[in-house]
Amino acid sequence: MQDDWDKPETVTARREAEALIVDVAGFEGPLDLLLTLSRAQKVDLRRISVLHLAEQYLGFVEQARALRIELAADYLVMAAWLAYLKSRLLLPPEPGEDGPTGEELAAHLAWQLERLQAMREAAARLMGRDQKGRDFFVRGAPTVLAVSRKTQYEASLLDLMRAYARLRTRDEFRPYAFDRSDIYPYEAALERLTQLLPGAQDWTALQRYLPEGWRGKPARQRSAIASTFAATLELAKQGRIELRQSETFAPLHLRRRMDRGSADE
Amino acid sequence: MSDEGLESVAEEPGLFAVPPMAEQERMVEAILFACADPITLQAIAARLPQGCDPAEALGHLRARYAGRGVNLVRVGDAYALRTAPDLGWLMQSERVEMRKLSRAAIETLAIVAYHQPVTRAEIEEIRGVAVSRGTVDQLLELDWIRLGRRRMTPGRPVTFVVTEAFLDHFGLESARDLPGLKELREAGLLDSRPMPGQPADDEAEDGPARGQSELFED
Amino acid sequence: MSDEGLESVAEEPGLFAVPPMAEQERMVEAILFACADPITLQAIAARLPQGCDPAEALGHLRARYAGRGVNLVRVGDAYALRTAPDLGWLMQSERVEMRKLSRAAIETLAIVAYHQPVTRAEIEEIRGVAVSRGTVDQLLELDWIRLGRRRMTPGRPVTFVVTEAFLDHFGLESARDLPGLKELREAGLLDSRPMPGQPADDEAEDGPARGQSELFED
Repeated sequence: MQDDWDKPETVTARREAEALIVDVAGFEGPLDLLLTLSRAQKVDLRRISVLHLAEQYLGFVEQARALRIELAADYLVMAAWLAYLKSRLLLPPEPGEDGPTGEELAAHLAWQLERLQAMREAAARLMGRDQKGRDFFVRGAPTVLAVSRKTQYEASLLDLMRAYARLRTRDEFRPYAFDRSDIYPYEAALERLTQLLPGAQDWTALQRYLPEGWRGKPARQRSAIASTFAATLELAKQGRIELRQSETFAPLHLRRRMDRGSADE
Repeated sequence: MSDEGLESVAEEPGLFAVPPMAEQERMVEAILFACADPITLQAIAARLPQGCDPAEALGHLRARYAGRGVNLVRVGDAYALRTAPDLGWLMQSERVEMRKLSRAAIETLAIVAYHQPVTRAEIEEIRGVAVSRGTVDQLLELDWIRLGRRRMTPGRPVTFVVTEAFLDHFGLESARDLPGLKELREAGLLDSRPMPGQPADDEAEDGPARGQSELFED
Repeated sequence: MSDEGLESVAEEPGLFAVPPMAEQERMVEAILFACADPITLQAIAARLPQGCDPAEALGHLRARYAGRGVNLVRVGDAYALRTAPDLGWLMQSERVEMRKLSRAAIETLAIVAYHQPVTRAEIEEIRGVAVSRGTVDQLLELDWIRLGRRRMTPGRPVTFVVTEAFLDHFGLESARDLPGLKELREAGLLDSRPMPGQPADDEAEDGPARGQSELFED
């Protein structure tokens, strides 16, 4: 048997090697290839001749080169390492040399192959087990464990107060123009004042002319005063009313312009 | 798997002995368990080796499962294993999902709490946007607000008030216990930037009560 | 066991009577029938009235279903009812077509199962070839492997472990029940042995040494 491996030109070995080359894509790396090669020795992996295995592997790589088949780098790395191993196994160690012996390295490689083989067998046994959906089955009509999803809304008193605070402060920062409800339009003031004019014979404070509902809240009152004041200016400009103020910031008084009014009469 | 042959063999009677009834019972049990839908007697028979008596096996199974957590029931002309009716409650698991109230809802709730009784129009006026039906419905459903008296104004609009459940949830004895604006401000919840030219205290004194009358007078 | 139940009830005397064990067994049975996936003891307990002892009930049920067409199996920390494996041939129409796994995927799965927690480098070392991303992805997608803890070695590589779904699929109670695990361990085939001459890895006890992988580096 040993002779066969030493002479790769024997027909069987050559065929084997060629077959391997043809199938190189089918191998999952150099370790897989070594494992396949080792089977040819037909011995327990623990008693395998690593030297012969190395030689066979190197022969394989040699042939691949001859056939110009490109081998992946890791096949070549393995080849280099096996060549080194072979030399360690064949040559006596140099005196004073440190490091593992060839036998130790060979034993480790054999162990690696054995481990890979063991994992192969374990994988096969695993896949040979009864499998769910093939050999045993789950409940076909599982009851939907009714998850009546009850949504509980959470809101704390703090959330509530924050919301209210947010609402109340929003007014303070809101652009004034948007606040329609608190604005007394100038046109309304002019119309109201014009209507009231016939009765305005005595000096009356501007405040008195503010419409109902626009005297309480400061914002609304401000708007009403501003609009009414603007309206009095317009009417004064038209010469229909007179304005009087006793001093700076004193209340503004107005009355119908008498001369014109008497002229009308 | 290796038993696949059995099926075809079943067509050749006499080749195999009919399985004992205990075994037939096991088979029917497995079939009933694995089937997604109730299965008819014929369909069961079609799966079993020839010579089996699924009707008898079903009878045994029915007795075996009587009073158990799962029962063998007949559904039309089919059979199925079903949870015992008295244990249905086990299948109900109430998963309580906590969710934050939407901003619209919490604001609406806050307005009702601070200004009650308050109409929808008033809520909209304060919020500055329309209040969606869903928001009000949600608060009604949560039993945090309810309908109050109708307002004696044109249109007689309904008002909203907060409920006992609301007070309960928020740990309040009454809606009057709600902190006023001054307290909110002191607690740092209110940005204390007054309107230009307006004394800060003016508004700070606003309790809920005053706020309400001011806001809604017209 | 049943005393345990009584004890916990004693803490809340009179609140609920614990159902008798026969009734607890019915309840657990109903729950197990309801679930397609294994359900943990805790999840069962959560559905039962307070004071129940689902572990004992499960023990009774396991005995009750032994040898039946449906069996109670344990999967990791969970439990499930499964049809007896010898009756699989009856369920042709319920069969789930599995995507065919590549040899690389099957071997990688076995290595993860037997060597877990295992790093990608270690898988590559054992197989002597790079593990493609697709292989790992496929196993992750099947939910048969998942990421375990990072290894406390330089680079802090992630490790892979098998999942409960893996155990469920292959009918294993735990990863310790993997076939031949003991023999492999005794034969030293699950050891991490550094390449002779390579400096012993600092974290050698943590898993296979790194020395080996250098062999295949390019």
